[in-house]
Amino acid sequence: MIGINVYLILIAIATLLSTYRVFRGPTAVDRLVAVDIMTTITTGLMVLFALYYRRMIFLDVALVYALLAFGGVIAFARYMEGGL
Amino acid sequence: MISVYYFGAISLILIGLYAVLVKKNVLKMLIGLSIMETGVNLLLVSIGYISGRSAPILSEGIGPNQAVDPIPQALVLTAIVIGVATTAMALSVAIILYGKYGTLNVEEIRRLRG
Amino acid sequence: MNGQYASLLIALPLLSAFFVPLIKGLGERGIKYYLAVITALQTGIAAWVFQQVYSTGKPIIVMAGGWKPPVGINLYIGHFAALFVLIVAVVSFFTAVFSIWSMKVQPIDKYAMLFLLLMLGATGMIATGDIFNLFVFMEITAISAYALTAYNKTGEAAEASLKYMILGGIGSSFFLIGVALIYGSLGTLNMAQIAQLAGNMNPTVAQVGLALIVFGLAVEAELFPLNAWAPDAYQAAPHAITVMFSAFVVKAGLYATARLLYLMQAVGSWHDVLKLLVAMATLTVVVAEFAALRQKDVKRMIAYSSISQVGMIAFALALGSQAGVDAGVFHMVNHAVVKALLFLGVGYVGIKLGGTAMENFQGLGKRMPLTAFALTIGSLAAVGIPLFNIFWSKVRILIAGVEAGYTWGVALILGASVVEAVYYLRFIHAMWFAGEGERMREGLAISLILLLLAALVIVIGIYPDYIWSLAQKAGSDIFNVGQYIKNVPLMEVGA
Amino acid sequence: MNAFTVLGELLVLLGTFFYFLSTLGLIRMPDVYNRMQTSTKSATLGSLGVIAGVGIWALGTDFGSAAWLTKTMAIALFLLMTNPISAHALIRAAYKRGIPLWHGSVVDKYAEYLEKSGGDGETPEGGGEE
Amino acid sequence: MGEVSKASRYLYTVIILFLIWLMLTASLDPQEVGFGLLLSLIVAAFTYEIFTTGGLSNLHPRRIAYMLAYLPYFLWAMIMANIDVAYRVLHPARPIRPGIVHCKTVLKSDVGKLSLANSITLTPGTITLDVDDDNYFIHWIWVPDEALTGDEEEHVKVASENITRPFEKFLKVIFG
Amino acid sequence: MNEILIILFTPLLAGVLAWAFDFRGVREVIGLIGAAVPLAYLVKLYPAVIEKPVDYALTVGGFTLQFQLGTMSWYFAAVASLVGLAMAFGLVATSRSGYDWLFALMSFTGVLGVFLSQDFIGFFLLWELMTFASFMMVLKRNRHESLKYFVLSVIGAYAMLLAIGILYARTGALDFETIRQALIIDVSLGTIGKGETILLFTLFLTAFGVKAGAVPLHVWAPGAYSETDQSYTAFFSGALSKAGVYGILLIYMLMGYKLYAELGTFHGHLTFAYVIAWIGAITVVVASFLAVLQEDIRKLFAYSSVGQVGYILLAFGVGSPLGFAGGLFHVLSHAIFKGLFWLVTAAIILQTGRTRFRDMGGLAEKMPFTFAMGLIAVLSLAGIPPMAGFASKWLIYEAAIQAHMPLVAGAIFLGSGLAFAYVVRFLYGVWFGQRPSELEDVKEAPLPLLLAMTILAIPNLVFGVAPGVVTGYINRILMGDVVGGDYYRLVTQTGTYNALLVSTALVIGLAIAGLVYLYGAKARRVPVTDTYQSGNPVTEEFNLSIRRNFYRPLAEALEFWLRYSWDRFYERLAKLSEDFADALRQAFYNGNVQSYSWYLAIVLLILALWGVL
Amino acid sequence: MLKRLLAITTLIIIGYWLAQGLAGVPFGQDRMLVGKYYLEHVVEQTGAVNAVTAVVVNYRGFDTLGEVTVLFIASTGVGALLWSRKKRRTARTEGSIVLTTGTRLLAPFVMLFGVYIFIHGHLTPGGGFPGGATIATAFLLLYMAFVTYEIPHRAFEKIEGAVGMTYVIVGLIGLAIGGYFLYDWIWQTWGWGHDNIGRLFSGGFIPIIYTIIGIKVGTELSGIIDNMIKEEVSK
Ligand code: NA
Ligand code: NA
Repeated sequence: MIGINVYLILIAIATLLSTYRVFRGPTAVDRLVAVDIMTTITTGLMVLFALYYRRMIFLDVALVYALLAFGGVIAFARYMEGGL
Repeated sequence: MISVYYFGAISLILIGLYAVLVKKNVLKMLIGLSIMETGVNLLLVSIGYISGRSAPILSEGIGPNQAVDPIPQALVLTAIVIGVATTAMALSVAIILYGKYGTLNVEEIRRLRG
Repeated sequence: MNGQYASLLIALPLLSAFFVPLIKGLGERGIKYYLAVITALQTGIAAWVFQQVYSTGKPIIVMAGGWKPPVGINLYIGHFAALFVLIVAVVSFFTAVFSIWSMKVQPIDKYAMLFLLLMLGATGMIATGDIFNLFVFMEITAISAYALTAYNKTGEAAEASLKYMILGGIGSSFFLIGVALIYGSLGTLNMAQIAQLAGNMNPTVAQVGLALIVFGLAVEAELFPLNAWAPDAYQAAPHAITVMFSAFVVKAGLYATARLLYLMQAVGSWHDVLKLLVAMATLTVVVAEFAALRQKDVKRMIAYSSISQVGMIAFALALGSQAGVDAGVFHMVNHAVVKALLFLGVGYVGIKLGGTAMENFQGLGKRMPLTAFALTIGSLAAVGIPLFNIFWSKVRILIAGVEAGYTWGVALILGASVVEAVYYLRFIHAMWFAGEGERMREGLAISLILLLLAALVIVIGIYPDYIWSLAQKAGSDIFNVGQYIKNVPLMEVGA
Repeated sequence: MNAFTVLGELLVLLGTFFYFLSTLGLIRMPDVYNRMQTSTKSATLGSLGVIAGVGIWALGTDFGSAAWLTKTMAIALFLLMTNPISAHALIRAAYKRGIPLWHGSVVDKYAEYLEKSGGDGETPEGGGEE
Repeated sequence: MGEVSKASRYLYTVIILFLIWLMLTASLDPQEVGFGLLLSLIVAAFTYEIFTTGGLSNLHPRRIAYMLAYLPYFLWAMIMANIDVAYRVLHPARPIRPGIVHCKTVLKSDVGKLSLANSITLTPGTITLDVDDDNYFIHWIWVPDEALTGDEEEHVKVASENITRPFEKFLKVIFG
Repeated sequence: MNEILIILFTPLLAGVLAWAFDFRGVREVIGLIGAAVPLAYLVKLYPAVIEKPVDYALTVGGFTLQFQLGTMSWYFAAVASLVGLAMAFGLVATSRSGYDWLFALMSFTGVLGVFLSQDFIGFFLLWELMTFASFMMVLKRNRHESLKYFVLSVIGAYAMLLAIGILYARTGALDFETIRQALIIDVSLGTIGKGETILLFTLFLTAFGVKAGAVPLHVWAPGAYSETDQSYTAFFSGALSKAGVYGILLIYMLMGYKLYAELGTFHGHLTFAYVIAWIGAITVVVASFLAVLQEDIRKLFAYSSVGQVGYILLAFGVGSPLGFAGGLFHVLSHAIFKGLFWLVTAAIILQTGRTRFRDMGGLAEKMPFTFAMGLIAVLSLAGIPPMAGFASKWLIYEAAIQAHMPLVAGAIFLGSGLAFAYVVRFLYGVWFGQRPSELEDVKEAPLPLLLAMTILAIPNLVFGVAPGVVTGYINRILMGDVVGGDYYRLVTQTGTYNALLVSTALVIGLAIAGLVYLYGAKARRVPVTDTYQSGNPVTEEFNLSIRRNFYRPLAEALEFWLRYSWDRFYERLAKLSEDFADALRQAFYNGNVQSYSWYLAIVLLILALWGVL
Repeated sequence: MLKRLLAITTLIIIGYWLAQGLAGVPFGQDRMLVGKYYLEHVVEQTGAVNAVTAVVVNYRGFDTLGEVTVLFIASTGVGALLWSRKKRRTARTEGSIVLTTGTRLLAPFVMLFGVYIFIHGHLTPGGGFPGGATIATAFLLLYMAFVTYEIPHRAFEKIEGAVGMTYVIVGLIGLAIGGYFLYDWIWQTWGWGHDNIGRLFSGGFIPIIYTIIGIKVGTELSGIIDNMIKEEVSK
């Protein structure tokens, strides 16, 4: 049993690093890439939480989240290339 | 000592308000408003949280005594939708504004005054 | 008939607003007439509710979903709500009729929906007995108001709407924080139960919560210095909508402020909040009157005047005395009549003569004598000349103010009223004694409405007793919290 | 403690490690194109690890069931499908926005291709018309 | 493939959606299953036209078998890709030599092209930047020397060999 | 139907009808009837009023409005009704518009209501009605002057409203009697402190001072009096201004004891009364000086009106019974002689269309009856026996002397001197001397106007010869033998005035003078163009004639003081506040929504600081 | 700069004040009053195991009706403000085949998933709004991928109105049958689904209302997207 703390710490570091990229940029796409990574990580985190809280129903939340995040990223990406 | 959730919620509220007070671009101000709303929503759910309890869905072995307060969560759902609606309205107003004024700088959007 | 049918007050506007997309085929005129018919129906329901409440003397408690409060959300249609829901409906009907002729901006179907939902929002705000539900209705009102403010789709309209939105957004966020604090402390959202338990609240939480709630509502209630959005919104909105803003949208905010204020009487810092509100209200009156003084645009001038009157109402409501609340409610009614009259008249002139600049009103007495006459009656009433309705409520407010020990506030308000007298006099002079022009045809429906409102101004002015008795009942509905708690059939929950 | 939980935990650990790696690449790489090179793949694999790990892990717990596995697989498949699409959309957006390649880049065949095919790859005017 | 019947396409969509439903609900409760079937029928009616052009032919056993084989192959490639990434990220010198290369594919179907593009994106040091007809433009983190030739055909050949070819043999069968 | 209700509202009703049936003849008849009814009913009620007050109550808007016809209100109402009737006759000649009738009669109702009200709500309501109507009379003719009048009236009204509010808050009552008793009791209770008492006094003084035209609140009066129909001015200046004076009496009645208790005495004199006396004295002096300097007859009488009301204030300020008697008498005298003056002015303007001295002259021949009326008015105003004006001024003077207020008495003297100066100019400038050739065709004023003048001229003579009639009634009001004597003789502690004796002497003297005039040498007629001064043509710079810059040397002597004009002061104040308003709204409503957000943040900050500290 | 400093100072003081208020509502404590009642009675009274859903749709259904209205207002308002006689899309770059094909494959799944979300609202987290938003995402993807794509907005508007009316009518049926507006007549009067608690066919009118909301939100959000993306064509 490694314990959830290790995962959480790794995820926290990962989140921090991508947050750095969100703020640092320099281009809008850089920020968006970082956000995209964060959403992916968050999805994983949500799944992990479902297990931690022993609630399978939370998995639906993760899927909804992943889906909305995907839609959002695509929208921004298309906006940036002038595809709207 | 104040809880980290409260701290986060208040921080979001203040950051949002900061954007409204300092950023000149209308869109940034609107983003500030959205951040504020997020902060308020976070505050609401934090207030409804009860240590050691789970989401108020009474399945998978969770009974009434193992669930957190369902009301704030219900309120937040409503508040989120309201926030979305406000943002949508604000964006379309911003679109008109940009069309008519050619700028989104608040200091130039002041034909109505006095 | 079952009192629960009062929920039709909410159901009808909703149902009919949702119906609009399905009857787009009726065409513009059809939808406008539809709007008038629905508002007339709403007036009918409101009249029935009014009759029920005032004849039985008991409030109607609508329990949504059949849940007893505090488990479910209840509407509390007491004397105040019954009276104001009726006013909302009647004014909406008038403006709907006015819209038939005045509203030109496309798309009309969406205008009709937003119109109905604005009416719905105000109705709900006035009727609800649940603090979060109040927030929801407040947002319904606010968001439809944002949309309608920008409806003319000019740069100015969008600008006004943006200002309204940003300030309203901040206000509602902080209102919600207040709600969160109160809920966190008491575990309930029902107003009656909050009133019941308020005394046991942690004093700091109560103080912060009450202050935040009042702050949030004060933005909607146009109190200085939170009212900077208001003149712009009034000016830029379509004329019919300005009428609604002034006649009942702001009233709903005022009412909500007063209602929550008195519900939280038991809170320790209550009297400080009152003092703060009195100060803000007084400043509202003074600043708004000064701002109106040299306006070149009549609509904006009257908007400022409206704000100052609103300040006076807030002053009365914040006095913390039965006399003050009664007077405030009385003033609300009178102000609704007068401002509906003024904004309708000004809007009518604005459309007929292509704008609401002061120049357009010169010689109005010769060009549109009926409208000019109605506007004159409205102006005189607004100034507070005796034998016009506002005089009575103004006197009541001033007396109540002095009684409550706010002589300085009364003095300042009176001083500001001098300013008000000056600009209205200039306005009257411009209409009757300056400028020339050809006589124009004045529409029948709008003339009738204007004359009706003018007649109401004078009738209440000469015989204020009836409305005053209504106002007293409605006022005690707000002030008498004990009775309010007793009227709500709270069930026992929890420990 | 059983085989499911062990395998599950291992996968989760691997997954979170790849999360870390992915964001490290986000920091270390010199331009947006190379950042995506390192981060997209690792984040996706990380997620696969975490999600599949949870699904397997749950099988070994007292509350777990096969439902956990199918649901997590649904999420995993979804990510496997969407993540490369969003990565593609992003890198394309970066290119179309004119964000220059890193100075150490050795070749840009896309630019040559676009030049050859005339336009700059944009939809011809009127492309929006039905 | 325009001649594939609507019924086939619809049915295929229903089947896929229903399978997804089963996965989502992860339940064999007749209420769920029955309702899921109903929903699949309804949603498919609205969406089958965009969802598939091939219809039931996609469920040919050979295709399914190849798909099942492709999955581990691809996963392996992906893990390798990540080890490569780990190396480049963690190496102090940051050993990269990026560039955009040009490949061609033999795949014809849209879904095939999509799968190829996604596979490329998720595997060693490559991301699909754009797809135009049969041309793939790939951002490559380490462009090998052989690809740096002035000759276009040679370049495409080298690049394709390295990037698209390994997946195509599966995808050709699965998606055509 | 209650008589009080009839007295009160007949004029208003008649006004509305006259406005509705705006046809020549119809409106005049209705208006005249409406104006005559109050007087008729007052006369009818006289015996009853002498016995005991007549009451009437009315409920409006949750307030009970009480009216009472007591000895004092009867007196004021009778004066107003007399002038009102005269005004109505005047209007028949000078006005052609239903608008005038409506508002003139409306103000009539207002004035009567003010005098009859026994509670503050009715008092205020009718006060406002009166103000509003008179304002409308001015508004029609001159926006600037009406605005000035309006603003000052509104200030006055709101001051009164605030005072009423405070009184209501402290005593819980709005009717005079309860308030009076409550304030007497409060002297021992002390719930109303000294500061608040002073505030109340100041507020009421402001409210009533405006209407009475007391310096420095008089600035509206000259403009308003001159910029309306002059028949109406007869009522405006003759009766309406008395509402302010009546208010001062009200202060005495309601708050006198309280004010005495709180403010005490000053040099053996009620402190608050002293203030009133001095305001009166200053008003008399300032207004009289300004009246002398006017070149326009309307302005002259306007200032004169202000000054004369000052006499009344001064008299009331003396605070002794004799002072009240004098003041009350002067209420009557001023109403009738100033009313008469304005009717004469109305006639002059109606017939000549001129208002300035320089355009007039020698009208006595053309308008002999009007001239005779004017002469009566002049004599009465200048305080020449045996006119009503003399009797009242004499009483005031006696009162001032008895109260040991020499400076105040001096003001009376000075005022009389100045009054003499300006009436002399009026007499000569308008009626005698060279007549401009344009005025050759001037005719006598029309009959209704002459009737109107007669209505006011007769009491001037009657009460001049028999002042005891009035003082007898005033004794009844004051409930004591304040002024002794009989119908023809007034007796005070320090002197006696025998009006009959003086009248007889005057009549004999006049008869002799008339004989001399008739049988003496004829004057030579000189055309205007023949005026030479020491053989040289008159230069424009220093052309002093009775009709042009006659008192210019006085003006030059007063130059330093004339630079300070209340009028200009107020105008500057108004401009300043408008500029301030502009600056305020431009700064606050600056259009930038970010600033507006800051306002919200600042309010939050204040709330936070209030919560944190 | 001064402004920023001022802002920060102001905000810190406000934040401190809020924190002070919150200190009176300690985190994680059980202060439930009405909430407790809900938890104890939710299953028996509403048939939903998801207490949040029961609160949202049933106990506080009035709020939700309002919430639906708010979104309707937004959709109407956006439609009104961005209205013009001729509008069309003005995209400059076509989506690549990766995006278009991906969207084709995903859209049906996303829609199905949206339905899954709102139909299970009484059992799992989720409900009408997330479900509707998910459905709208499907349309969003279509808009993103295909530069000429347009929703059938006239039909959508009508659906929006019709389902909104249905919501009110469901409430009015409650008024007619049970005597109260928004009364759950399915669960409380009919008693339908009482032996199904925890399974799909339970929860009274919650699944019905969530279906209404899901469709309504889906169409509304799609409509908003449509309005925002298209631009006026000026000739
Ligand atoms: Na993602
Ligand atoms: Na991704």
